[in-house]
Parts: sequence; C-alpha cells; structure tokens
Amino acid sequence: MKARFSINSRNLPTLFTLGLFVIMFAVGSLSFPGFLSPQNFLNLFIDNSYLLILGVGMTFVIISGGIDLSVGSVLAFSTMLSSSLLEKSHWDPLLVIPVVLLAGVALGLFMGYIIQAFDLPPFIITLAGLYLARGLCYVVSIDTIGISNQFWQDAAHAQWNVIGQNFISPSVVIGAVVVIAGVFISRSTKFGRTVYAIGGNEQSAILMGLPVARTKVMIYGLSGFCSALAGIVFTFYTLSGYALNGKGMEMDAIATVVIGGTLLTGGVGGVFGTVFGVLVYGTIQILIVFQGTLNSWWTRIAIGFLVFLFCLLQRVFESRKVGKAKKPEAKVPAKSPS
Amino acid sequence: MSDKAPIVEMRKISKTFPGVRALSDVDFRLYMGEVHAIMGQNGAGKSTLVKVLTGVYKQDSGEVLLEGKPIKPDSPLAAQKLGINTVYQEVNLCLNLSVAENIFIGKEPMKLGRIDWKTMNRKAAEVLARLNITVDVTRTLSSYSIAVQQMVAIARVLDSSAKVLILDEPTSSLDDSEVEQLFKVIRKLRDEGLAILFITHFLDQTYQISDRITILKNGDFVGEYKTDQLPRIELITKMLGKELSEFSYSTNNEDKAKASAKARKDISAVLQVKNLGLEGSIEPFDLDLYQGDVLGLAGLLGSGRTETARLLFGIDSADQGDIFIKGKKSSISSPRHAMMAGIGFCSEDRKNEGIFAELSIRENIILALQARRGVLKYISMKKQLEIAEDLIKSLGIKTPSAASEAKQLSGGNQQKVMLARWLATNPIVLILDEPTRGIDVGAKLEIMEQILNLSREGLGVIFISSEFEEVLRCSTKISVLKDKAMIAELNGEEMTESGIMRTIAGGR
Amino acid sequence: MAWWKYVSSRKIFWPLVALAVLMAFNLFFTPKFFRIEVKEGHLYGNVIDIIKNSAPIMLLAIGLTLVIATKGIDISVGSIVAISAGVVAMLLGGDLLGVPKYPIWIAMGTAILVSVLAGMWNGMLVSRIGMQPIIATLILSVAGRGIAMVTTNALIVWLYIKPFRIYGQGYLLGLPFSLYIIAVLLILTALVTRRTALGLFIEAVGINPTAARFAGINAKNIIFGVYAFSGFCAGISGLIVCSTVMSADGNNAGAGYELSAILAVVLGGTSLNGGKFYLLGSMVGALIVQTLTTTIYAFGVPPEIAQVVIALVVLVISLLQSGKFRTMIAGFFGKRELAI
Amino acid sequence: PKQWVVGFSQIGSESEWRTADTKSVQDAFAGDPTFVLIYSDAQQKQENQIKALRTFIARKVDCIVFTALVETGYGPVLQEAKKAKIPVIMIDRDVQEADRALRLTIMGSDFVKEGEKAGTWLADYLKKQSMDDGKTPIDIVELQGTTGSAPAIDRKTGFANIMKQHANWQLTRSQTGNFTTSEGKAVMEAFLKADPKIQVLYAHNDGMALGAIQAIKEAGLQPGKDIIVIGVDGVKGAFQAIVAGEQNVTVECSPLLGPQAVQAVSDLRDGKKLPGRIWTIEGIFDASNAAAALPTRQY
Ligand SMILES: Nc1ncnc2c1ncn2[C@@H]1O[C@H](COP(=O)(O)OP(=O)(O)OP(=O)(O)O)[C@@H](O)[C@H]1O
Ligand SMILES: Nc1ncnc2c1ncn2[C@@H]1O[C@H](COP(=O)(O)OP(=O)(O)OP(=O)(O)O)[C@@H](O)[C@H]1O
Ligand SMILES: [Mg+2]
Ligand SMILES: [Mg+2]
Repeated sequence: MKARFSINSRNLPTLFTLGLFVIMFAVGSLSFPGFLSPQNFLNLFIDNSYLLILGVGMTFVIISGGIDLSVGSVLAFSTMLSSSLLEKSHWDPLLVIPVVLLAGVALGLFMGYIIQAFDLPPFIITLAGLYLARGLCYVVSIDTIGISNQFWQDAAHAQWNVIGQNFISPSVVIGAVVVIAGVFISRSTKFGRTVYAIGGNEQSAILMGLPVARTKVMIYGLSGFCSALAGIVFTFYTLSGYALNGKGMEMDAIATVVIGGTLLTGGVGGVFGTVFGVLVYGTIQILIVFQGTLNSWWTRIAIGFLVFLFCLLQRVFESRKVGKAKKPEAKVPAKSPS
Repeated sequence: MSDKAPIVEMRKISKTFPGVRALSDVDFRLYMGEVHAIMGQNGAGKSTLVKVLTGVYKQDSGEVLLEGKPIKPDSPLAAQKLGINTVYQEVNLCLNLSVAENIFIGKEPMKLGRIDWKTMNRKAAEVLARLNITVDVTRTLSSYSIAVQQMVAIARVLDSSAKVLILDEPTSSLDDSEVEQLFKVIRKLRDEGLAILFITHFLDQTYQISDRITILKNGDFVGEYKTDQLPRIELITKMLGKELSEFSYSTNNEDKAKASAKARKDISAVLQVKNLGLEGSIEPFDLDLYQGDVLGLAGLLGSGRTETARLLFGIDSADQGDIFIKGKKSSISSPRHAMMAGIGFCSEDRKNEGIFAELSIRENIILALQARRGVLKYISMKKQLEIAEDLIKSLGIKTPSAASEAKQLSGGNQQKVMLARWLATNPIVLILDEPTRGIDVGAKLEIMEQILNLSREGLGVIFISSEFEEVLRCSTKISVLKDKAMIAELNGEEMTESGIMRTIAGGR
Repeated sequence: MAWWKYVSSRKIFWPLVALAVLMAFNLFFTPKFFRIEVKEGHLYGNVIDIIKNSAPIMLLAIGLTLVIATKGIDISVGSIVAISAGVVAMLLGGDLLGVPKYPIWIAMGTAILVSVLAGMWNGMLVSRIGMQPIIATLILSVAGRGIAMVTTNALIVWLYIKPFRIYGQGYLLGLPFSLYIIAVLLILTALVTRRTALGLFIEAVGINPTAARFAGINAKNIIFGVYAFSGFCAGISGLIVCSTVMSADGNNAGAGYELSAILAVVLGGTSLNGGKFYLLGSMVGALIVQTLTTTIYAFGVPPEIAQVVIALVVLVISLLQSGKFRTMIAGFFGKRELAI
Repeated sequence: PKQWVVGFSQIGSESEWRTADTKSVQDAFAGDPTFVLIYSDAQQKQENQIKALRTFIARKVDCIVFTALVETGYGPVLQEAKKAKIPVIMIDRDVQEADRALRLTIMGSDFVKEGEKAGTWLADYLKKQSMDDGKTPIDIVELQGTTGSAPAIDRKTGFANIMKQHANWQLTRSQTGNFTTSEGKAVMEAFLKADPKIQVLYAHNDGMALGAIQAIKEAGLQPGKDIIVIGVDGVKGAFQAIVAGEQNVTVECSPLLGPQAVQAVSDLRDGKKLPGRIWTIEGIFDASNAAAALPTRQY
C-alpha cells in the first residue's frame, strides 16, 4: 500500500499536467463548436506523432542532464534523404527506412561520442549538429522533393477507423509503439536506469561503477534514431522532403518534454509526462486555430501567454504538493534506539 | 595470515596533483580475511590511495597487484569487475533515485528481460535490515538524511560477492549503535574471507575492528603494524609526527570555561527561543543560550538535531514560536536574515550545502563575510588573502595555496574550510552540525579547542555531533532530542554518557 | 617552458588561438581580407566589418555571460532586440525629412527601459516563480516577437534621422562607434562584477545555489538581477541593430541571435553549467562567430554548403578547447607540454 | 445569402509582404458581413499548416483559403477536405501538380516570372544607357532569399533564364541574405570588399536591397548609379529609395489578394464556376513611375 502511494507521489507532476490538459480541452469544448469531437481529439495524435517521437528521444537526453538541439535538423535531413533515395535513386522502401534510421543513429552517435570523449558541452556540439544536418539537407537538394512512391502514398493516405467514423493514421501507431518502448526502456532496463543515474549525479554514477561513457553516447544515438524515425513519420505526413522542415522544432520538442514535468537539470521526469506535454502543446495550437481571429503577431503572444499560464499553474500545484508531502518524508528516518 | 600472499599489493605508488604530492612511494598490502585500517591526518593521502586502487586516478608510478597479477583498472567499473567494491568518502549516490535503486543499480535483478522491481525492493529492504535500518526503500534517497545515505552506500557494496571491500570513512556521520551494527556485518564478511580496507579517524573504532594498520603521513608511507602491537599513543605520534601532549587542549581548561560560563549566566542571553516549532519537522521547543555557552545537541540518528538547526538558521520557516537574539525579537525567515542577525551555520552535508567546489579556498572562506557586508563593500584582495591565510594557518588546512580550488582538498580539509567561513564572520551564535565529521584526531582537538576559545570570548555555540563523547567534552549544557522533539536539558552532573543514554531510553 | 604553461592555462588562451587560426586561414586563402583603407575619414575593410557586425552579439554576450554563470540561460534576447528596435523606431518615426517624433534620447531611453522590463519579467519567472530558465525565457522569445510586431504594426519602419545613424554606422576616430559602446559597457560590467563582490556571488549561485543561500547570499535577487541586466544589454543591442540598417523589422531583427550569443559565451570559456565566467572570453567568442560568418561571405562559400562549413568549424574550435582532446593530440605527437 | 465560415491558413508572418497579404485578406472578408473568417498563422511550419487545415475540417468550415508553404505534402489533408466536401482555394503559392485536382483554383503571382521580369528590365536598362555592348563583361551579384524557399529558388531560376541570353553577363557572387535587411547589408559589405567592380545587384527582395544600399553607401559608392540595384516585392521603402535615386527598380509582387479572394469565394457560394487560375495584376516600378505610385502604396 505504502509503496504504491509513493510511486504515485513521484508521478504527481505528470498527473498535474494531465489534469491541466483536461481542463484546457474542456475550456475549448465549451467555447467552440466542433471542438469536442472524437476526431478532434484523435487529430491531436495524428498531427503530433512526429513531435511525440522526437519528444521521447529528447526525454532521455534531458533526463541524462544533456540537451539535443539537432533534432529538428536531423528530422529534416531524414525527410530529404528518404525522399531523395525513393524518388531520385528509386530504392526499395524497405531498404530506405533502415538506411535513413541508420543515418540518424550514426549522426547521434557521432555527436554523443564527441560530447563524451572530449568532455564538451552538449549544447554546443548538438548546435554544430543542427548546422551540419541542415547543411546536409541542402547538399542533398535545395528543392523540395515530392514522394510518389506507392508504399509512402499508402502510408500517408491510410486511415484506420477506431471509434465509428473517426480514424487514426499509421503514424499514430508508430508513435504509440515508440512511447511504449520509451516507457519500457526508461523504467525496466539497465540502460534506462543508468540514464536517470547520470542525470542525478554523473560523478556518482561513475563512482558507482555504471557504464556512464557508453550510456551517454548511446543516449544521443537513441535521440538520433528518434529524430530519423520522426523524419520518416513526417514524410508520411507531408509526402515530401524539404530542407527547411523542422526549423525551430528542437524548441518545440524541448518545451513539450519540460512541460511534461521533466527537469532540464536532469534526473527527474519521464516519457509519460512528455506524452501529456505534447498533448498540451497540440491543444494550445488547436485552441488558437479555433479562436481564429488572432493576427499573426497576436498568435505568438497568445502562445506565449498560454505556455506561461500553464507553467504557472504547474508551479503552483507543485509547491502545494511539496508543502503537503513534507510530513511523511521527515518521519520516515526515525527509528528506535537499539 | 601474513604468510599467505596478499590479495592486493600496491608497490611504490606515487601520485602528484598540481602543487601537491599526494602519495610518494607508498606500499600497501591487504590480505584475505583481515580488516586493514589506513590512518593518517587530513590530506595524508588515504582517499587518494583508495582512488588509485579503484581506477579513479591513475598513479604516476608504482604498480598494483591483485592476486599477484598486475592490474590497471581505468574506471570504478573496471575495478568492480575485478571484485573491488568501494564506498567513497563523500557519499556518492544518486539522490534522484529510490533507496532500493541506489543499492542495486548496475546489478538489478532481472526477470524476462526487465528489471524485477519487486524482488529488488524486497532485497534492498533485507540488506538494510542487516544494518538495522528500516526505511521505505521505494522513496527517493533525497528524502533521507546524510546518515541514512551513508548506510545505503554501505549496503550497496555489502550486497555483492566481492573479494575486496573498501570503506573510506563510512562511520563519520553514524551514531554508536549504527557503528556497532556495521561492525557486526564487517566482522561477518571478514570471517567469510573478504579483504576489507577501512578508513576512519576514530581511534576507538580502529582498535575495535582492525587487524592491521598502515600509517600515512603527508603522502609518505610511515609503516605497517599489527593493531594489537601498536599502542594508541604510538599510533598518534606516528600519524601526527609529534606527541599529543603538545596540544594545548586540557580538561582543566575546559572546566574553567564551563565554570566561567555558569558564572556569567546572569549576563546576557545571546539566543533565546520560545516555543519554536514546525509541524512535521520538529515539535515546539524552548532554548536559552548565554554568552560563552556551548549547547550540545545529543540524540540518535534522525532525532531532529539537524531540523532544529535548520529552523534556527531560517532554512525552514517555523510555523510557531519566536526567536530572540540578544534579547531582541528577530524574525528569521531565511538564512540571510539569520546571518545578518549574527548566526552562523555549518551544515552537515558539506558537499551539497557547504562547499563551492570550483571556487578557490580564499573565496570559499570569505563568502559569508562578504555576503554579510553586502555586495558593494568589497573586501580588498589583500584583506581577503590575509583572512584566508590566517584561518588556513590557524585551522591547519592542508593546501598548496589559498588559490587552489576547494574540490582539490581532502574531505577533512573541506570541512575545515566551512568552519573557517563562519569563523571569519565573527558571529554571535554559531551552529555547528557535525563539524568534526571526517576530521583527524589532531585537528579534531584543535577544532574543539577553537570552539571553547570562541565561547570564552563570548560566542554562543550550538554543537551537534553523533559522538556523545565529543558533545560531553565541549558542551556547557546538553539538550537531548528524541523522535523530533527536545525531551530534556542536562546540566552539570547529569552530563554523562550514561545520563544521555538514560534520558533517551527513558524519556517520553 | 614555464611561460607556456602559464599562458596556455589562461582561460582566454584557447579562444584566442581559435580566432587566430580562423584569421590565418583568411590570410592565406581569402584575397584582400586584411586590406584596410581609409574611406570617408574612417577605416574600411573586412576586419572593421567584423568588429562592427559583431557588436550586437557582443552586447548580448555580455548579459548572457552573467546569466549563464548563474546556471541559467536566456533565449529571449533575440526577441528583446526586436522589441527595442521596434520601440525606438516607432518613437522616432519614419519621417522622410528626418525629423524625429520624440527626441532621440527619449526614444532610446524608452526602448532600453522596455527591454529592462522584459528582462525583469524573465528574472521574475526564474527567481520568484521558479520556472526553468529555458522555458521561462522561451515564453518571451515567442511572445516577444509578437510584441515587437504589435509595436511596429507589423510593418518595417524606415528611419531617415541622420544623427541616429551614429550608433550602428558611425565612426569615431576612425573606428566604429559601436566599439566604444561595447568598451564602455564591458568595462563597467567588469568593474561592477570584479571590483565588488557581485561577480563572486554570481559564480557562487551558479556553482551551488543551496550553499550560496546558506552562506547568506540573496540568490533570488542575484538571479533576478542578471536577467534584468541581460534585458538591458539586449535593449542596447536592439538600438544598434536598428541604427545599422536604419529600420526596425519586428519579424527578423535579432532572429537567431540568441544561439550565436550563447555560442560566443561558451566558446569564450564560460560553462553552461554555471560558475566561473569570462567576459573577455565571450567577446573573443563573438569575434570568432562573426569572423566565421564574414569569412563565408568573403571567401564565397556557396550558401548550400555554408551550414556544413559552420558546423565543422564549430566542431574543430570546440575540440581545440577540450583539454582531453589536446592531451590526446599531444600524446599522438609525443609532446607532453601541450597537455595542461 | 447564407453566412459562410471561411478558414484561411496563412504560412506565417515572416515578412512585411506576408503581413500585408494577411491584412488584405482579413480586411476584405471583414468588410462582408456574410462571411466569418477563421485565420490561422502557421509560423513558417508546414506541419502547423496541415494541423490548421485538419482543424478547419473538424470545425466544418464552408470553404478553405490557403497559401502553401511548399508545393509538396498537402495531398492527404486535401483529400480529407474533399471527403468532407469543403472547397479549397489557393492564394499566392500553389501545391504540386499531382495535388492540383484537389483544389479549385489558384490566384497569385509567379516567382519565376518575377525573376524574368527583373532580368528583362536590366537588359532594357543597359541598352538604354548603352552600357552593354554584348561583349564587355557585366558583373552581377545576387542576394538570395532563404536557401531552399520557393521564392528564392524561382526568382533565381527566372533571372538565370534571362542571363542565359546574355553571354557577357556574369554572376560573380551569389550568397543568401535570408530575405532580411541586416544580412543583406552584411553580405553586400563582404562582396564589395572582395570585388570592387560590381555593376549590378539583384536582390530577391526589397529588404535585402535596402540593406545592400546602405553597404554601398558606406563603401563610398553611389547606389543606383555606380551599382544598379534591382529588388523584388514593391514595398514602400523600395519606392522611397527609387524616388531618392538609390534603387533602380522593384518588380512588384502584389500581396493585396484579399478582394480577389472574397470575390472568388462569393462566386463559389453563388454556384458560379471559377477559372483554374486567377492572375493578379502586377507592375514593375522604376524611376519613370515610382514617384507617381508612392502615395498610394499601402505597405
Ligand atoms: N583532485 C585533486 N586535485 C588536486 N589535489 C588533490 C586532489 N585530490 C586530492 N588532492 C590533494 O591530495 C592530498 C591527499 O588528499 P586525500 O583526499 O587523499 O587525503 P585524505 O588522507 O583522504 O584526507 P581526509 O582524511 O581529509 O579525507 C591533499 O593534499 C589534497 O589536497
Ligand atoms: N525541509 C527539508 N528539506 C530537505 N531536507 C530536509 C528538510 N528537513 C530535514 N531535512 C533532512 O532530513 C534529515 C533528517 O533530519 P534528522 O532528524 O535525521 O536530523 P539529525 O537528528 O541531525 O540526524 P542526523 O544528523 O544524525 O542525520 C536531515 O538530515 C536533513 O538534512
Ligand atoms: Mg579522505
Ligand atoms: Mg544531522
């Protein structure tokens, strides 16, 4: 009983995020006709599956105390690479997918290796990665490349009905699989727990004899994998490769992770939180579209304001929680003299 | 035993840090089935020797043999794989993980390719139970005190099937009962054939547990001795390089201090506390501290001594009660307020709450004084150096220069830096939470001497230590805590070890 | 080799080496890169351009250095630049005859004031509400651009006020005027942080916030202060940006500057993990970033591969700064002195 | 007539031109009470735009007006619109060939043509000034828009088409100025130092041209005389520069598509058939006509 409660209390930030998401969705439903529909809810997943996948990779990076600014560019690069391989080189889709994923992993491992081996700040190395991947996009082509490949077309147009006439796309399924895998890796594998340990205290993790060097490199490899996969999902979404895709998307990914309750200082948070972070981010965007009269510039102010409001509420709830949780914490270490 | 080949042999190990020769040509041998203590002053090179053995540092010269074969571990992980398990001096765990994970991470029980959390939690509770600790192992480690954390660090290495066990000052924040429990386990492991390297500054403990002693002094190898053939006084002389009697400390002095403090009782109270408390942290208590008083807080692990200190220093804000400083009611709602009112506080958790690892020793020392004077009244570099060097000298901080980074100091010397920081501010009331943690015999006496000196000059001191003996020696009166409440105040004749124990056992 | 040990252990040494390497490349491969002429009474050449064009980044880097030293980050500076530029342009007005609507000093003062307020907003979110710096400043980096556009009615405001040119385009004693602004601000900042205890407090807060609080430092106020100061620097930067092109573009003014400025600070030796900070290093970092850009323009790197070139140069410079990398290289050539 | 809800998805507000376009559409629809306009700004992100379109469909709007950020990638969502029986009208930028069956019509300008217009104007001008003998090389530098963006690619292509007809025109340098004034200026500064005999500057938008003009002045040269300055868009600043003799020409790319869009949607509601392509009327402005047009410029 006790154990269950304490696990819950560790998940509280995530639950707050979920609660706030529900409130936001409810406000939208009450304010706008057509907002409260199953399809509108499912659209959140259809439209954000790539962000969800990026977010899962980014969650690991941030929990380890690092950051990966290259995700948007790597996503763009994999859209370029896959469209170019499909349309210009006419490769088989079943070959293209692994090659693109491998390219993403390789880029990630490369950055991870430099960060780890030379003790350099992830911010700078992944910023270089951001430029590098973006530059590679232009090297592939500065034009957009439309994808006419049948497999991709099918993936893009497929709609699977789930509740009545409401549908999801294959990307949603891919996103779901990634989330489940992410949750599993973070909670139930040695790799996942080492990521948390590194984020908690890297020096301690080394002294505890954990494979810190290897794990750190792998974290960026994993993020590279997620970025590449998100790129493929993105091409299912847009059926094209475009060098300017995903500009600034790294900030979206970071924001969703952090809104989901993961601390940028590392060690605290989780994949589930990121799912809700993505939902909140998506809902903010839908709300603004439904509102529909904001000028471009007011749109930005509104997004800023909603993020602010959300984070503020989150902080208020969190400080309440800390205040209340203090009691049991202080009592536990007490023990009788022997 | 000694006719067998040693399991670990370190030959002519040397290690230099910029400006410091931490080890020069040190030999060390460890046999199976023995507890081997390394003794030496702060900065003698004990931790460095351990870190060379476990691959944290690479020696400049010399070689390490394990079971006769040369080894070159390049990381703690590599050492662990060779069967060398270590508890390092500073608690090196991950506060964000659960207690159970801290014990098992890296060697989690697996089931069907996934971590078996249930088994892990159960086993963790079992291991801790062997050390007589009952805590909720699913909670994050950060919710427990330093003492519990130290027990967890020990539990982590007990669990495995190692050949060599290294414990670098594992007992520095444990109370007697915990230490006894730990020793029971250590003896059992020794009898099972493990080789155990044990570092402590407590002479009693050394004699209780160790079979053999290696003494280091200033990075030099002094000698290796059988414990039962080395009288205490000789050990101290060899460690310090001088007779203990050279120290000015004497009981006589102490009595005088106590007497004079009593005589001055009618003078002014520097700190008075009325009904101060915080729900869930510490129950309301009263407290009077007069000029020259040293108030010892005695209690068992987790009895609420640290909480009392935190409340007085404004780290936690009380939800009831008042604090009077020199008779004036003061609202202390933050450490800054407390400091401005003339209170100083040395935290027990020097790594997380005390030391600025990347700042120089000079900066570490003058920081609180500077904060007290305000941003604009910058202390000139000359003055800073003067203050810092004065304190470095008077506290005997071992460092090549005041400009070295604090993280380069040995653990005990870091502790002295924290004390120096508060001494520099010239406080009215000084709260010391385990100030002697990790400090060598010589320095310990010096520090207690300092405390008594200060109290003679009119400073009020609140002294927290897990060692009753220390508390008794320093204090003019003692408050006993139990289960987050102050249960009694002991004065004069009542101030004996058995008096404290009786109070704890009997009270409430 | 004692001098070598001394010199190479200075924090500023390796950034300077990186800058020198970039310059040396231009010396050999970019024709006329170092030619400096006198035109219209001032110096004229690529090197002067580098100084002039790095001015906005340098200013941002001064503020960011302090923010980063407290273990924070401010990604809203680019947007604050746009706000400041927008405010000053609107107050000066786009009169073709060059008559300002309000006196120039009022316009500039207001712009800086607004920027400081923006910085204080960030500071409040981080220090009082306890939001994570990157998210707290993300809010203003998104909303700030909107605010900039609201101020300019989303139009580009062109200015024709001659005296206002001086800040971004003017020269004094042959050198760009902005250089003097930076010098003054830099010296003031250095004085205030190093001749008072402020610098020490900032570093202490960045290294160990809990210990800083326990030592009686008012960490909250310090954190609040550095963000406000960062806003101040961004405000001045905005004035220079506006004056350089004599226009205010709410959309594009200062866009992406935050990354360049952070890059400059880190290349200059200040760690993103907070702690010790190096103002001069940040200035060298800003020069590195700008030299790289100017080199790409002057050398004629095609835009399609410019990004790859930037990436590789940043990687190489970072490696140069890594002690581990130097040790490795030194081991490679068997020279021990290289390693510190 | 019955009230119609129109969803308008704009690609962003990256430039003054784009803002004028947005404002024009918003104002035009606001002027007609039988329409309710729902506006969405995609902030230069295709994914945001697709989300917006999907949200419009969820909201069951009567008609969608939208500008495509890139040509490719809108197939699936347009298919959904079609399934929901919502007509789609494009403005300014079209979708790719394959998806054109999914939209009713496109109105707007042609970036390639703009590049060609700029080239043709240059040829005429050089002839008039008898600066081009067909043999002596003419040194041209180019300030490109954001690498990879449609206007940058097409305006470059259009201008290159004309250059091919003039063997002595040579593009000595070409670099991106990201459509911004400050980068335009910085790039031009570097160009001027590397190559002092630049004769012509072709900038993919007026903003960069205006920045470059300042760089030219700082180099002690006279923009408009020593170096011919060509811009695209026709923003007010460019008109002022032409009047001041510092810029030579701007090729208009009109953003004022609102009234035409309202007309098209009304026609649609009335059941009229729309033409497959609606061209906007755009001019080219140089010293001969800029002064007259300046007072009427709205943006
Ligand atoms: N990383 C380092 N950099 C520089 N000097 C160091 C470093 N680590 C230790 N030293 C120095 O080496 C000497 C030996 O330190 P060590 O930690 O081994 O002492 P110790 O015997 O464990 O002392 P204590 O009892 O205080 O823990 C000290 O003078 C210390 O300042
Ligand atoms: N508000 C708080 N925030 C963080 N940690 C706290 C807080 N209150 C108490 N603690 C920690 O919880 C621990 C429990 O205090 P405890 O009752 O063990 O003090 P103690 O009697 O001094 O015991 P010991 O010093 O032997 O650990 C303290 O060490 C303190 O560090
Ligand atoms: Mg030690
Ligand atoms: Mg304690």
